[in-house]
Amino acid sequence: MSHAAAAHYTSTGLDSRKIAFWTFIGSECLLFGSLIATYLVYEGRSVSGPTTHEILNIPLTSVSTFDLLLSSLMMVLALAAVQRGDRLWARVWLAATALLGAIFLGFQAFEFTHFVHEGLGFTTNLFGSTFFTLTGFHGGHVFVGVVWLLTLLVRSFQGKLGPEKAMNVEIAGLYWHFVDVVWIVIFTVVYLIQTTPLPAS
Amino acid sequence: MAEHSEPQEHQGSAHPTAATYVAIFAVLLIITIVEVGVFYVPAFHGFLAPILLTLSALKFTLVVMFYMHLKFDHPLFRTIFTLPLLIAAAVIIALLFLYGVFRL
Amino acid sequence: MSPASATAQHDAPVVPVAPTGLWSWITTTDHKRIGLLYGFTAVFFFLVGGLEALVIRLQLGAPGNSVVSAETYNQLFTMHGTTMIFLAVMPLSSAFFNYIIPLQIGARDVAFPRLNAFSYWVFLAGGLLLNASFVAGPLFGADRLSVAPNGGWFGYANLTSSLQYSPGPNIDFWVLGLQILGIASLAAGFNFITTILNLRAPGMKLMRMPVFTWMSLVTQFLVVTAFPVITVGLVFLMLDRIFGTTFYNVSAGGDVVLWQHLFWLFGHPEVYIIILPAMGVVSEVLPTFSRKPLFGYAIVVYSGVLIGVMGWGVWAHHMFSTGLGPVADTVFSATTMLIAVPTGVKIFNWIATMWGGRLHLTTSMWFAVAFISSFIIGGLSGVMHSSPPADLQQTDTYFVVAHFHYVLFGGAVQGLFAGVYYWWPKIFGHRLKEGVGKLHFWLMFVGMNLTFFPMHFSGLLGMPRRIYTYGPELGLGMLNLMSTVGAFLTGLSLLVFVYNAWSSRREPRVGKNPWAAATLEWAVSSPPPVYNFSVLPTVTSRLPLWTEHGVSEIPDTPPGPIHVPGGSHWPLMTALGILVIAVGALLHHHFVPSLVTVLAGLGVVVVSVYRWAFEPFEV
Amino acid sequence: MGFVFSRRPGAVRPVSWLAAAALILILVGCSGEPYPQSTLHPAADMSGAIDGLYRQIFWWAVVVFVVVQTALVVTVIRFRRRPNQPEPRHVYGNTFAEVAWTLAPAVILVFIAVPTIQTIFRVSGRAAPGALQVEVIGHQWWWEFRYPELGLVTANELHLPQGREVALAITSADVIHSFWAPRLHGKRDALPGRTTRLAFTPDSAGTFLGQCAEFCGESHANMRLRVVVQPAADFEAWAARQAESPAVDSTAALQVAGLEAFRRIRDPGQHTCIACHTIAGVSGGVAGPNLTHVGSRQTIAGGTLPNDSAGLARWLRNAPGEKPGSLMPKIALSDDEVAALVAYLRSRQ
Repeated sequence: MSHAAAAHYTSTGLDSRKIAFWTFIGSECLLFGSLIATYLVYEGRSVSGPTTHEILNIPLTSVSTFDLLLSSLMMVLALAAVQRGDRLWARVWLAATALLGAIFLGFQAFEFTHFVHEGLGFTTNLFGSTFFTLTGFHGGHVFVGVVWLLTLLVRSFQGKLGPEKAMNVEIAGLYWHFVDVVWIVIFTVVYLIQTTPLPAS
Repeated sequence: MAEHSEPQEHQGSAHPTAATYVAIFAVLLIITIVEVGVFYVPAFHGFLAPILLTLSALKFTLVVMFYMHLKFDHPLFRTIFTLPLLIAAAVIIALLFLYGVFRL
Repeated sequence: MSPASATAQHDAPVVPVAPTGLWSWITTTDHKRIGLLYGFTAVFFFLVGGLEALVIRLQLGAPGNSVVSAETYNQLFTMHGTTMIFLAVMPLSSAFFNYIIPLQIGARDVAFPRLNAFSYWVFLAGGLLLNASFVAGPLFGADRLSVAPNGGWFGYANLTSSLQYSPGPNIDFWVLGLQILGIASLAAGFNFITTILNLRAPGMKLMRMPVFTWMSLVTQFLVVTAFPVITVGLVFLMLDRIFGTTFYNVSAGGDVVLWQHLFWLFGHPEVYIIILPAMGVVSEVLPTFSRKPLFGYAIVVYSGVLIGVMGWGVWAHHMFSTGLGPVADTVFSATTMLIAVPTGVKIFNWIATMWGGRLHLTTSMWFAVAFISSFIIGGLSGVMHSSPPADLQQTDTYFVVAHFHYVLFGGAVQGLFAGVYYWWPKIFGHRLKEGVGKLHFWLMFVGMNLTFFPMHFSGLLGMPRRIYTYGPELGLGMLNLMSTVGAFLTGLSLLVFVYNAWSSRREPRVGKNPWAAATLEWAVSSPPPVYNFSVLPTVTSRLPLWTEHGVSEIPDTPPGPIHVPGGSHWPLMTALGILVIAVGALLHHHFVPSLVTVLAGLGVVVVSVYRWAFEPFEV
Repeated sequence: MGFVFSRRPGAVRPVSWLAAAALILILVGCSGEPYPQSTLHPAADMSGAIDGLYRQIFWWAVVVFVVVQTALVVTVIRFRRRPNQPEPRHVYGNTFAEVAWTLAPAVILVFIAVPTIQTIFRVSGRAAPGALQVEVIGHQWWWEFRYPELGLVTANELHLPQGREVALAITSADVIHSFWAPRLHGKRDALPGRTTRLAFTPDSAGTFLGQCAEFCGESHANMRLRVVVQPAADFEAWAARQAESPAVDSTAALQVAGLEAFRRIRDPGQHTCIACHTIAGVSGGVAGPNLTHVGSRQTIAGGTLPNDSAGLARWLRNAPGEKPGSLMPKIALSDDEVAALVAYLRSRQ
């Protein structure tokens, strides 16, 4: 992207890309808001199983939540390293962030496969449809983030990620953290607060 | 370019240091452990939702304020993020009411 | 970088001139050219949607008519609504956003010129995909004119979500077309919010911005918040159709009303997305031709913002007949009535702007006055069905058809025509003919009132919407015939407009400010140079051209070199990739070809985005 | 509204013509009976309540319309440009005026909101105990009416006793429909998977037209209904007849042949009559309307064809031709078979 933008006059003194990106994040709030709302209004309405209690694995997901939180820490450290021109640590933290993102996707792939084996497919019931769509959308965002971070890593190895390009990393970081906070919400409302009534035993 | 009064960038001293970032992470981690802990303690089950929602909102705020720098950045960013966020929250709450998940 | 722009840079180090040729238009990133592309495309689709309306009116001109079949009729009214909203009125607004906003705020372009080009090409792709459905039948083993969308512009599930009730590709065209158009609108939304917030000339504070720019800002805010919701609703619909998920599947516990919530959560802000730009246009036209500043600028701006925010709290008034219960009915009725307050304020302020002025009754001004007049009628009928019991009788009848055509045709379309006549000399360097323009106006005004006013009565007397035929026993033949005659008058008025646009080519050239208007776009030549402003102006007033020293000197020739960004074809390539993905999804009944096509499109998108991100292009 | 725009003589004609047209329309709206599906001619308590509310709102709207359009028109005429006129004074606003015209609409809205909310709760669909229960089921594209207390099932024609409250429980067997008989009540959607309710008391006898008001697919326009409100005694008589199961008149050869055809017909596409239609004592299909008393109805084919020999014959020969997309296919029938079926079905009084 253009480095000239920073030198341009802007009425707020802010970088246009950052304003646009925050607008995009605002828009994403409504995207995930609608997905979460749908999940919640449909929770407990499935006419057949399996549902949350039988399927969701809290210990496993707690670990992947930890993983994603840690990646956010790596991300801020990466940005700080790029800003002060520290190429080595920029690469280390960027690589760590991407790696943790990939691990999260690995957890999700395992979780999805496991659920399918347990009998919960995409079309099995309302829970399956809403759960896979919501978490799938989130996973898709993580995937894009990992690709983005790897692109930055390559740019860094090409020597094209100096402090003057810090805005590129900052915006990738905003994206990454937003994906993280979405997971914070999903972890709570999907995994920890289960309103589905326990199946009658 | 001299006539606009807002500061150009807030980078530098205003930004939190690596130590702050690590400290925030520690807090996030502790909250997460508490959340999972609460989930497993039967005594809390009567009011699980309010506890967990509060804790999760706290985590959300910490990440947005510190990792996304909203606390230190230009107030414009706060406006263009918060307004849609509030709309999204209102939509979720309204739909939960309309579907009778919440009742007055 | 494209050859054309490279040449341009080579030849013109100091005063850039616009490159010429087809390639320069395909790769253009100039907001003015993109505005023109939006404008021409919108007018084209407006004529298409108008033709659909005329066939509809022919069919309904008499009871028991058989001009078209039931199935064709359903496709026509679906495509009429979808076309007019997404392919005609919204892009016509976009044409003005593109052309006018950078000029009004004193900028050389939008914040992201290539993203702007991308928005246009994606919009075009969506429009073409939707309309391709009229001729694509043979590809799906069906007749021509048999696979166009046929579920209404609102596409209520489960009629649309279930392959049992909508087995053909009709609904797929609609879903995918809307998804693509959503991408275009969202990209433009991010772009224009940033442009308006960040590219204002020095001194152009928020409360010095022209009202058109203000209303555009509110509109774009609604776009970026409302479109994600319909996107999610459409994703569910698509997943139900392609993979058999259960979102709207009643037997699995799914709820068909959820679609209505998601649709109208988007759909009501969408109404303001359509009308607010026209309100902005009128707020520019009235002061100019009254020779008087807008009355109560601040309250007009604030009420626009308030309409935008309150527009989020009224969606369920489209759903009173679903039986939400008396409490929810009361709440949504109250919020809906409240929104009439800021709307009424605007109308009073517009009239007060004219009061005491010196009214130049140009064609543009006539359209603006007609906008107010129609909007009063549409607003009052709106208040009528904000009352849920009354709505139970009026919803899904021609009364509602009358209501929203007074708002969207009498309001938005007439308002935008006020803008067409107003900004035409700025864009093309000469006026439209005033005499022909008046003929256009009166034909349209009479035609639209003759079309839509009787619909209030046909609706109240028992004519439901979306019916391809009705029996003579309802006694509604004469009212419908009046509407049909009016529709043809309105159609005729559009031909007069097209004639006016064509025959005005040789009208005398105009100077910078032919209407003696107050805002910044009139400070530069008509049409403006490719760089807009030879030096960035400094503004000291809300009405810079009506105030002494309201704006700094803008010399006719730039004092120094101006770098104008070159073109790029990667936005177009990305848009093409998205179109290929959509075509792949259309083939979902054939798994392997579908997957291959989707992946190919995805590949094009990924490559194009990377080339876009790393091509040398300076803003 | 437009007539006052006519500053120049040339503009008078179309505009005054428009005004005349508007006047005619208003007169049309006020005239009496020839509108069997009108919302403005209520024949039940609830449609009356809604009509009363609407008329209140309407007159408020008329007042606002006249005031604001007059202000607009007077402004345009009075301040149009004249020669040698000075530039107008630049006025930027007036706080008092702006507050006034913010408050005025708000006050009017209160006058509309109060009766609105009262009426919302009145028309919410709650019925008193003892109301006549009727289940309304929307199908593509016909209406099924069930009287659970009376054990009756009919189609497209709802019979109700005059002066007794009826409680409708409305749902759908396929897609969303909307039950609307405007002279009795506003519309209420028939949603698959949900039950919605209407309750009203018809106060005059007569036949009132209605139709589906939510787009429900190809033949949405052909999904009509009629409500026959009868004095209580007539309703009782009707219900008693519907509860019987008329036997075939064995002396009428054509009717006997029709019953036989009804049972036997199986076209090359394996379509049969009995798979879809119930006739008490003969068949039990449920995909189409119950035909036990089809001869007693005024119309067939979703209320679009008269229930006479000609109408029935047209329908039997080519159902999708009469109601596009109909579930009932085009069945190859001989002239004799059609005549026999018509005679048999007409006999099902």
